[in-house]
This record gives sequence, C-alpha cells and structure tokens, in this order.
Amino acid sequence: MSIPLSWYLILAAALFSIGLFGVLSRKNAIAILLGVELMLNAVNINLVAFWRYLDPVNMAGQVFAVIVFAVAAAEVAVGLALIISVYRRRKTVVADEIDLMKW
Amino acid sequence: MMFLNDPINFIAGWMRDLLTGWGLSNGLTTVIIYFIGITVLIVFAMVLDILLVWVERKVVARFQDRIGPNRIGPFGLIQPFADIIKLIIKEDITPAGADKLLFNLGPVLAIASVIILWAILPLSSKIFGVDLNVAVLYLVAAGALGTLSIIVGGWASNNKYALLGAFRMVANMISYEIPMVVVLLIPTILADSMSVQKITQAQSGIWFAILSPLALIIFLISAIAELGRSPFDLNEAESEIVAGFHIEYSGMKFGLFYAGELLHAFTFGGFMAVLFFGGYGGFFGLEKIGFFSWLNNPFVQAVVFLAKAMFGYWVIMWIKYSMPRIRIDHMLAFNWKFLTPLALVVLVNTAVLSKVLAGLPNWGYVLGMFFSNIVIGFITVEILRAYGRKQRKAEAKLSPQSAQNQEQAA
Amino acid sequence: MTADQIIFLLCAALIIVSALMVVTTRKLIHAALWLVAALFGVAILYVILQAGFLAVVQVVVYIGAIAILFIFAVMLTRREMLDKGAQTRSNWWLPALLGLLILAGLIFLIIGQPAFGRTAAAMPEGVDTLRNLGTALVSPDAFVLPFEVASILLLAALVGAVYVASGNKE
Amino acid sequence: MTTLIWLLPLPPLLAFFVILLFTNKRKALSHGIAVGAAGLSWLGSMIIFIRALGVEEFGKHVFGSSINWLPTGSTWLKVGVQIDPLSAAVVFFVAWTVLAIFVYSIGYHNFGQPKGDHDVAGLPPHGTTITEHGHKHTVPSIEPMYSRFFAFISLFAFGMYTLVVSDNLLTLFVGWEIMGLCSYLLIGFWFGKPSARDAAVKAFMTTRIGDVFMLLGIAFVYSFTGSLSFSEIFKPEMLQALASTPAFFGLSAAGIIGLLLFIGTVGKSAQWPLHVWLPDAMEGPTPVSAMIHAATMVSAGVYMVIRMFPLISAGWTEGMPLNTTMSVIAFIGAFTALFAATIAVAQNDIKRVLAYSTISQLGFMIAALGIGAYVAAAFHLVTHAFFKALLFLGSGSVIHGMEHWVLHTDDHVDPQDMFNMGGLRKKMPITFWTFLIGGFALSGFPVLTAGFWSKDEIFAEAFGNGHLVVFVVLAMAAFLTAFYTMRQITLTFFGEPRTKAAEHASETPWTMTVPLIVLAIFAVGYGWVGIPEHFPGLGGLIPNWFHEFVGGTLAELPKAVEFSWVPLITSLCVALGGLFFGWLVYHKVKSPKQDFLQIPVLKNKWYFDEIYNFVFVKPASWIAEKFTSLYMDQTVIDGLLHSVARFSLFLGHVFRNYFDKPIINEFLGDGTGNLVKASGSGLRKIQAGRIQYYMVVSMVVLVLFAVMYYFLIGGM
Repeated sequence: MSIPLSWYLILAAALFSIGLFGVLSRKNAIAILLGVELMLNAVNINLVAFWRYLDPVNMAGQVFAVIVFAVAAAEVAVGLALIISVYRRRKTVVADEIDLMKW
Repeated sequence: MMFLNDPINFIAGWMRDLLTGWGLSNGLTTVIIYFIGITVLIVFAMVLDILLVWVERKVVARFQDRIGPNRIGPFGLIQPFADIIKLIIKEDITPAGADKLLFNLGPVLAIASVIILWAILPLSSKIFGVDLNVAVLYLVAAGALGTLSIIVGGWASNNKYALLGAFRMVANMISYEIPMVVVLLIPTILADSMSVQKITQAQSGIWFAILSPLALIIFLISAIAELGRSPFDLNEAESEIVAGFHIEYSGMKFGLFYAGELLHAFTFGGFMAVLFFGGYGGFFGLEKIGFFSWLNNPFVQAVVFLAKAMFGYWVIMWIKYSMPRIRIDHMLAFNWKFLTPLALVVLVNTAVLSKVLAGLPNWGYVLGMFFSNIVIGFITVEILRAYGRKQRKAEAKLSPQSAQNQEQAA
Repeated sequence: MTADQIIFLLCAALIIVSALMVVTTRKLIHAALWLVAALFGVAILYVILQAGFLAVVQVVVYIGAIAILFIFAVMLTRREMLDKGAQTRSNWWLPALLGLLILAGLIFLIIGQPAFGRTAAAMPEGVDTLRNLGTALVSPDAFVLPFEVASILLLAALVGAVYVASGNKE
Repeated sequence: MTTLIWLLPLPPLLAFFVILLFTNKRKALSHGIAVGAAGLSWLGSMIIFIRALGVEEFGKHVFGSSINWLPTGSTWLKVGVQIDPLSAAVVFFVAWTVLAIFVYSIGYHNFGQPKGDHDVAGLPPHGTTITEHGHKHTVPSIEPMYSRFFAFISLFAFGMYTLVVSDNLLTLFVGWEIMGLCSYLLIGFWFGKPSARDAAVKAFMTTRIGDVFMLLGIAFVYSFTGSLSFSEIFKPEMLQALASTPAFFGLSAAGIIGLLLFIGTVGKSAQWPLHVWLPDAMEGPTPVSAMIHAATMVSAGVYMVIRMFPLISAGWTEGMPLNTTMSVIAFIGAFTALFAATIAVAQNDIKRVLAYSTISQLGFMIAALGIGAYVAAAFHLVTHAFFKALLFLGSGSVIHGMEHWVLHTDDHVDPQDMFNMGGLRKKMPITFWTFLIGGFALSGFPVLTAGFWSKDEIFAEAFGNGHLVVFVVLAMAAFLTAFYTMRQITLTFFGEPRTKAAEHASETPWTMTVPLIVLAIFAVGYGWVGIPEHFPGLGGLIPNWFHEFVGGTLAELPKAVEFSWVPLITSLCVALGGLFFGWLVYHKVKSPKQDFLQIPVLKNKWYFDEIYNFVFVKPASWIAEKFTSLYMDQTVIDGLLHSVARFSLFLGHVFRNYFDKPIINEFLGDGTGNLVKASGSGLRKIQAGRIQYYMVVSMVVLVLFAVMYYFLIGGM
C-alpha cells in the first residue's frame, strides 16, 4: 500500500467540488441530485480512506460509510419522487421554474 | 502428479518460471498471468455457452415432442456454430434516432454481467477464479449490472415496445432481487460465511437443500425471475410487446443478448448447486472413506459441479417450457404479497433454529431444520388454500353463474 | 511508481473524467450513466482500500438501485428523447469559481498537513473485516442504534416516496 | 438464557396492548396476535425447560438474574427472575395450558361465524339466522367482544408468567394481582348478565380478603429479613433466625408469615372458608374463563405456598410433629378436600361439578403440603393442571355442542345441566374420549393415568409419615371424587339422549378438539415421570425423575417415603370403587328426581353463600347507604366541592377583566403582530424562491467564514 493518504483526500476533494459545481450550475433538478450523489461519494471515499489508514481494526469508518449509503438511497428515493410529482403538476423539472415559494 | 491435484497453480507456476526466465519483471508477470487466466475463464464460459445453445434446442425439442437439430454433425452438434455464423454475417441495423453509444453498450453489459459471475464460480476446490468473502453479495451486484444492461438497451433503441419491455424487466428484476437476497442469507447463516468455497465445504456433510428446501424453492423462483425466463418472461412477451427490449437488435448484438440469457441460466444453475447441492462436493462424507478419495480430485469435482449445474439449468428449462406466461400485476403481487414474506419467515426460522438446535446432535439438527421447513411449507399451503377458497366464495357471490360452475367442478 | 499507484491513478482519472461528464454533458441519460461509471471507479477504490464489502454494496446500492432510479426519473420526466438547449444555468461561472476555490482551499489544507503524507500500514493478520463490520453494526455497545435509525429512515423514505410519486391522489 | 427468562412474560403483555389499542375491530388479527404471543412465550418456556433439563444438580445452580429496583436507604430492593426446578415444572404446564386455552377460545367464540342478528356487547351471542339451500335456520354467531376477550386472556397469561418466573415476593404479588384483575374482568365478561356481574364482584372481593393478608405477610417478611427475594429469605441462617424469633400468639415469626401468606393462598386457590367465589366464577364465558380460574390461576395460589414451603416449614424436619402453621394448612386442605367433594356430588351443572372438584383437588395439594409432602404437592399441582384443564375444555366442548340445538329451535333447555344430556358418547366422540381420560385421571384410575401417581404419592406420604387423620379424610375425598366424576361421565355421555338438544349435539371444530387431544396426552403421560422407585412391577422402569428434579429445589433432597401396600391398596380401592359405584348408581338415572343425592344442604353448598350474605354483605351495604352516601358524600364532601367551585369562578373573572384583556391581548398580542408584519414585509425581498440561488449564497458565506476562520483563528 504505497499510496499516500493525501491522494485519496485530494481525489475526494476534487470529486466534492465537481459535485458542488453540478449542484449549483445544472438547470435540471435530476442533474442537481446527480451532483449530490457525487458529493456523498466524496465523503465516503474520505471515510473509508481514513478507516484504512488510521485504524483498520475499529470499523467505525466503514459503518459510517454504510450509513451514508442508506442516507443516499433515501435521499434519492424521496428526491426523485418529489421531482416526478412536481413534473406531473407543473410539466417542468427546471429548478428555477419551480419557485412557488417566492414572495 | 502435481498437475492432477492442483492444476491452476501448477500451470501458473510453470508460466511464472517461463516468463521470469524471459527476463520480465515480477509484477508484470503477475499481471500477464492474471490476464491469461481471465481470458481462459471467459473462453471456457463462452464455449460452454455455445454448447448450451445446442442443449437448449435439443431439450426444448424433446419437451415439444420433436427431435431438434440433428442434421449438421453428430446429433446436430455443429448446429450452434452454424447459428453463430449466421448471426455474425447478418446485417447489423442501428435504428434511426437511437442513441448509438448506449445502443451498443447494452449487449456488452448484458454478456459482461454474466461473465463476471464466473469469477466466483467454484468449479472445484482448486479450480476457481477468486474466493471472495462477499461472494454471495457479489452475485446480487452482478444482477444489478444485468438490470442496467437491459434498461440501457431498451431505452436506447428508441422504440416504445423496447422501452415497455425494459421497464417490465427492471420492475421484475428489482422486485425479485429482494426474496433472492433474503434467501441467499440462509446458506450464509448455515455455513457462517459468504464465501462460496466455505459454503461448499460446509455442505460436505449434508446439503443445504435438505436443511432448508423452502429456501431452495424460493431461490429457484426468484432466479428464474431474475433471468426473465418463462413464466416471468414479460420482458419479451411476443404476444403483447413484440419482442421486448431487444426488438431493435439484430445480428450478433441480439446474439449476445441470447447467449447472455442462456449462460445466465446455466450460471444460476451452478449457483443453485453451490448454495444448496454442495457444489463440487457434498458426497455426504463419502469422500472421507479411503476407497472414494478420488472424489477429492479437482477434475472429478469439476465434472460433478458441471453435472449439478446442468441439472439446475435443465430444471429451469423444464419450467420454462411447461409454464404459461403470467400477467405483470400477478407477477408483482406474487412477489410482494407471497414470496418476500415467505422468504423472511424462512430466514427468521433458519436463524432462530440454527441457534436453538445448535446444542443437539447432528441428526437432531438436520431433522429439526428439515421438519421446520416442512411445517412452514404446510402452513403456507393451508393459508393459500384458505385464501383461494375465500376468493372463490367472493366470485360465487359476484355471479351465480360461476357459482354453479364451481359446484359442478366440485 | 508501483503497480497499485498506477491502478489508483487510472481509476482516479476514470472517476474525475466521468464526474466531469456527469456535470457537463447535455444528455441527461448519459449523465446518469457517467455517474454509474464514476461510482464504479469509487467501488474499485474501495477494493484497493481492502473494503471489499463496501465495494460490493456500492455496486448493489448505487448502480443497482440509485442509478436505475435516476434513469427511470429521467425517462419519466421528458417528452422527447434527447435534451436540447443549454443544460447549465446562465451564471454557471459563479459555481465554477466557488468549486475551484473550495478545491484549492482543500488541497492547500491537505498539502499543509504532513501527517497526510503517510502510507497505510499492512492489514493486521487474522482480522476478518467483514465479520468485524457485521458485529459492529449489530452489537449494542457499537453501532446498533445508528444502524436501526438508518433502517427506519429507509422505511420512511420508501413510504414517503410511494406516497409522493403515486399520481392518483385527491 | 436469563434474558430469555426476562422476556418470557412480555409477548402476552404486548399482545394485550396491541389488541386493545389497535386491532380491536379486526377479529382475525386479534386472535392471531394473541395466539402468536402465547406461542412465543410457549417457545421460550420450552427452550428454558429443555435447558433446565440439561443442567446437572439444577436445584443448586438455577437460572436467574436480578436488577436493583428501588433504593431503600443503603440497600436496594431487588426484583428479578429465576427459574428453578419447581418453577420450571410449573412454567411447563402453564405454557401448554395457556396455549391450549388461546387456541381453544378461537373455536369457542365461534370464529368464522357471521355476526349475530341481535347480539349486544356484554351478552353471550344469541346466534344468527341464515338461509341455506332455501330454508332458514339458526347457527351460533361470533362473540361481539371477541378481540377484547383475547386482550384479557393475554393480560392474564402475562400475569401468570410473571408470577412463575419472578424470584421475589414482590413481582410474584404483582402477577398475582394482575391475575386477580383479569379473573374479575373475565368472570364479568358478559356484564350484561346480572349474575355475571355479581359473580365478578364476589370473586374480586373474596380474593381481596386473602390478598390483604398476603400483603401483610409480605410486609412482615420484608421488615424481618430486609429482602423479598426467595434466595435471600431461604438462606438457612435466615430461616433459623425466623424460626427462632418469637412473634405473637406464641407463634414464631416464620409461623406468622407462613400463616398470612397461606391466607392469601386460601383466597386465591378457593380453600374453605374463602371457596365461595370459585363456583360462581363459572358465570364467565364457558369454559375458558372457568378453565383459567380452575387450571391456572388457582394453581398460582398453590404454587405460591409451595414456593414458600421452606419458610413455612422453617425449623421442621421430616419425621418431626408438624408445627402449628403446617397443621393449620393440613387441616384446611384436608377439610376443603372432603367438604368440596361432598358438595360436588350434588351439583347438576356440569361446570359446577368441575369447579367443586377443583376446590377439592386443591385441598389435596394443600393438605399434602401441610404434612410436608413437598414433591407430592408439586406433582399433583402439575398433573391436576393438565387433566383439569382437559376436563373444563371438554365440558365447554359439550356445552358448545349442546347449544347448537338450543339455538336451532327456541326451546330453552339449559345446555349445562347434565340431566339434559346423555348419550353424547356417539355424537361427540373426540370430546367423549378425551373427557373420559381426563375424568379417569381426576379420579386416579390406576397405573394408566397421571392423577393416580400424584394422588398415590400424596397417600403414601400421608401414611408413611403417620398422619392418619389426613390420610383417612383424603381417602374419603378421593372416593367421592371418583364417584362424582363417574356420575358426571355417566350422566353426560352414556345412556340415551334425554333431550332433543342432546340428540342433535354435534362435534366441535378442530380448534377446540386439538387442544383437548394435546392435553389428554399429558393427562395420561405426565404421571409416568413420577413413579416411585419401589412401586411393584413398574417401579424403577422409568426413573422417578420428578422427585429428583423438583425435590432439588429444596436445600436437602427430601427422601422418598418408603413403599407400603396400605396407601396403594387404598387408592386402588377408592378410585375403582368410586368409579364403579358412580356407574352403578347413575347408569339408569333419568332425571333429578331419581337422584338420591339431591339433598338440599349439599345442593345449597352448606348454605355458605347465605351465611356470608347475612354476616358481611348486608351490614356493609347498610353502612354504605345510610352513613357514607347520605352523610359523608352529600353533606360534607359536596359542600366542600361547591365552595371551591365558587371561589375559582370568582378568580377567573378577576383574571379575565384585569389581566388578560388589557395586558396580554392589547399590548403583547397586537404589538408583536405589527412588529412581525413590518419586518416581514421588509425581509421578503431576499426570498427569490430558487434553490440554487440560496445554495450559492450559503456556499459563498461558508467559504468566507472558512477563510476568516483559517486566517484569524486557525492561522495563529
């Protein structure tokens, strides 16, 4: 295992930033969720990398990764359901056009 | 006789000596050997696949009271090669408005999702790709890829029938994955491991099929559903959606789908053998007797394994060619209202009993497991019967005409 | 530059490229598939990190469930097959700037910490990580509570999703 | 293991709450939950029992664990669970009988039948008229309060399990009281019937009398030993101290405590003089509540006193003359046994006969305990539970079968009167055979049945330790037992049907017959685990497991009494003789007039109800009406309440006019409202309604903060 820990962290950071860019810049709500997925995976990479590099006997890192999986699944399910029902009512999935909450 | 006892390592060692002798670096050698191994495995699988085409055609012929391919070569053994040549030289059409990239990606994923399964298939105690400690989950993961392939292919063809077929197939696969996963946990519990090797060795005494027949049945059903073969072949219901997700595919692309399905079926037969019929072993302790020690030879084991897998494949074919296709809502209802709860019940039962009966002697353990399954099965049947009776009553109330029919029938 | 470093860099490149494609490509369905590719790369990373279980679960959950969900959603929320027109908002430079800023800051911090230069110790002998993970997930003096909470969360999400997405209300 | 013991009582409790709160309308679901819970507890009990069998010297190292519950000064009041041989044996039959009841009651309450035409909650179902193949007739209808019934028996099962597994007097008492409540609820289940109401109140009150004394006893124990857990109390030195400490009436502390606790048993197990409630308890839904009161709850009383035996017998060793407490116990037990038997011979109601026989059998156990025959008492407790449960369920099945015709045509023969039955042998074969087995077990039919072995052991102990009086009385009681049992069987099953109802009786559904069969198996088989070694022929074929096992509970294993022919001959004679006479007398009796035993004094149970009514009930009600109601309530308390009410009215007026209106409403209320309105209209501008706009802003802020933090705080 001759890979420095920092490589993983930098990769994760890059993935995170890309995801953030996607979240902030895409028009389509589904694409925004895609960005969120990327960010979550960045987090997971960090968790697992730290688990492996710092304390491979104590499983905390992996456990949290698993829980992140669960959260991601739930988030996607509900998010997509919302998007679909919004699409049913308003015939659009562009985030900026969904602004009923504005003043 | 090193070769006969441990062929893989024998050849690998020989090659390592050869390549390092040529002055290649050690790491590079490893990589090369791995690639060669993978290639050999894939080639073996695909050749087997070709034979499977022949087997399928022969068996279906028998089921339908025909003879089947018998012109080309002995017993028509050359027939499948002819088929392949035909498929290759056919025109390869890509429909207008289709998404080229994905359209080509679909078949590749379809065959790949099967091939990667062979990485963990233990042909014998010595001949196997890799012994993962999460092999059972790996099986499910590969299934996920299969789902992906179908939806990609179906969507990219830009054809409503294809899309419908894909949707159905995905609904089918995703819902039947659940009882599949649940039931896969039962061998895991019984063998106390997820590695197929350990599961196989755990059955050297007694097959899990005997410890938990219900699990076997559920696994078989959900496996057929995963394969999308009849009676669950709604993805290609000719009568409703012309050919389902591969309607637009022609030539070898279709061939890949077809081959993938056959190989998938055979692979699932193999996994059924591994998980429930003791895989390459499971001679009920026979091999421990000195006289039968040749049963431990890896080649014998491989033959035994292939035979068992072929049996599973044959059972799947048997069901396919003797069952009518069922309606989509029935299929989903069957899964969610019946199969999944039953699988959970069996799982809980196995978990509890394997702890409770742990103290007992072996025969007590086996009998307890077996009869608990029998009891559960019986109760299930009773529940089903009561349910059916209620339904018939309801129908009778609805229409006196049908009521009379009932009485005449009864 | 050893073998595993090469593998790591390859799959890092795969991840980054496909991630970029996810956020930039026009065809949403391709974006979803690029996401699958990126997640697959992450799964490979897990394998390199000797977390085989997580790798498999990554494939099952993300590629088997989440990606499929995305593809379904994409298919359900459109009239024509391929998206036309710009998929990014008019002021996309601001998010880009933000992303670069954050990336730069993080890299700056990571480089700044010499502790992060370390390489991993070899896996201690006889540690069955899979078994450890299992016990850690369900043993009361470890993580059984978060685990259960997560399961409840999933259930709630399931019910909520079904309710929200089922069209035939009111 | 101990966790399992802790969990044992829980499923029924959960079932109780779930049924009561959620599934009240869903009948199938309710009984599903209840039976499921009972099944879980059953499973747990079986596991525990099997584990217990596995342990060597189980009496020495029992399963048990306890937790601190209440801090009492420096020490803690501990509550806990414990399974020792005795409770293991008890939990075994409790699990079986409870499960049997649950399944049985599904069939008994006519599950699956349509709703009644004019059924009302609180009355037994009247049946419903349906039309089949053209012509209409009446079939039994489902119990209107079906779910509630299952909730009640679930709670009951919880009480019983708690009582059995508890390792201290406190939780034991808790379970005890829960069961008291449940018996009240179940006896008064059909609260529409005045008789049921009265019976419920009567049972509650009567048992309360016993319980008060028992509570006194418990308090006494605690004040003496500073602990309530059995293991603490039964320490030899503790017992020594208790036995040596003199208390009032020239009794030792142990004696007083034993006596007080025993009075609790007298109430719970319906011993004379507190036996009056049990026969009336038959008002409950036949026979399930009856069976509960007969097979399970009353056993709790005996179980308690057996459990406390080391305390009661403190300072007494085998062979010594009995100490006061034990002789009292022996006297009451023996007397009750005979006394109840005499009443039972004159009853015509099939269930009342069983009720009185229960009383008398309990008397047997109490008497056995009184003469120190610890194991014999426990043995008879278990066997009796099985065959008495069997008998009650059987009688219920008979009644159920009879009711068909009663519903069918509106001629109202009493379906419980044995003189309306007869010849049911052919109509209801399963019920008949199981009932026969149960009856023979009850009357101690030799060698085959369980009842024979347990009774024989009691006789042997009584004779062998030279308590001849007890021996003779019990022998007479046993004779009567066999007699009335045979009378019952003959009247019910043999001969010709005496009414149309009996002619048209039909076998009951499988939910009712299956429990019968299971219990019948136990009623025969359970006796064989307790065959004494020296028994001629059979002895030693099967090791006397029960004696070893349960005897192990005590400090030193009680030595088995040496074999003697006299008790054996006696028990043979009384059993066979009683059976024979019963048949001889009754096989041609057609109506009550030919029954020479219909003596008023016996029929009216020695006028005990009348006496109690005159001595206690009348004065109590007089005080209640005249003094409490008229004077205390209406004058003193009501006056007080009214004045309080007036005062609070005045107070409210003051607050409203001088505080609420001016300060709260005008100042706080409207003022805040205006403020919020103003600020809101100011701030609304920044709400664009676009997520990504929000996200961008928040990210910018985040980055700014991070940078600030790094350079200002983190940096230095």
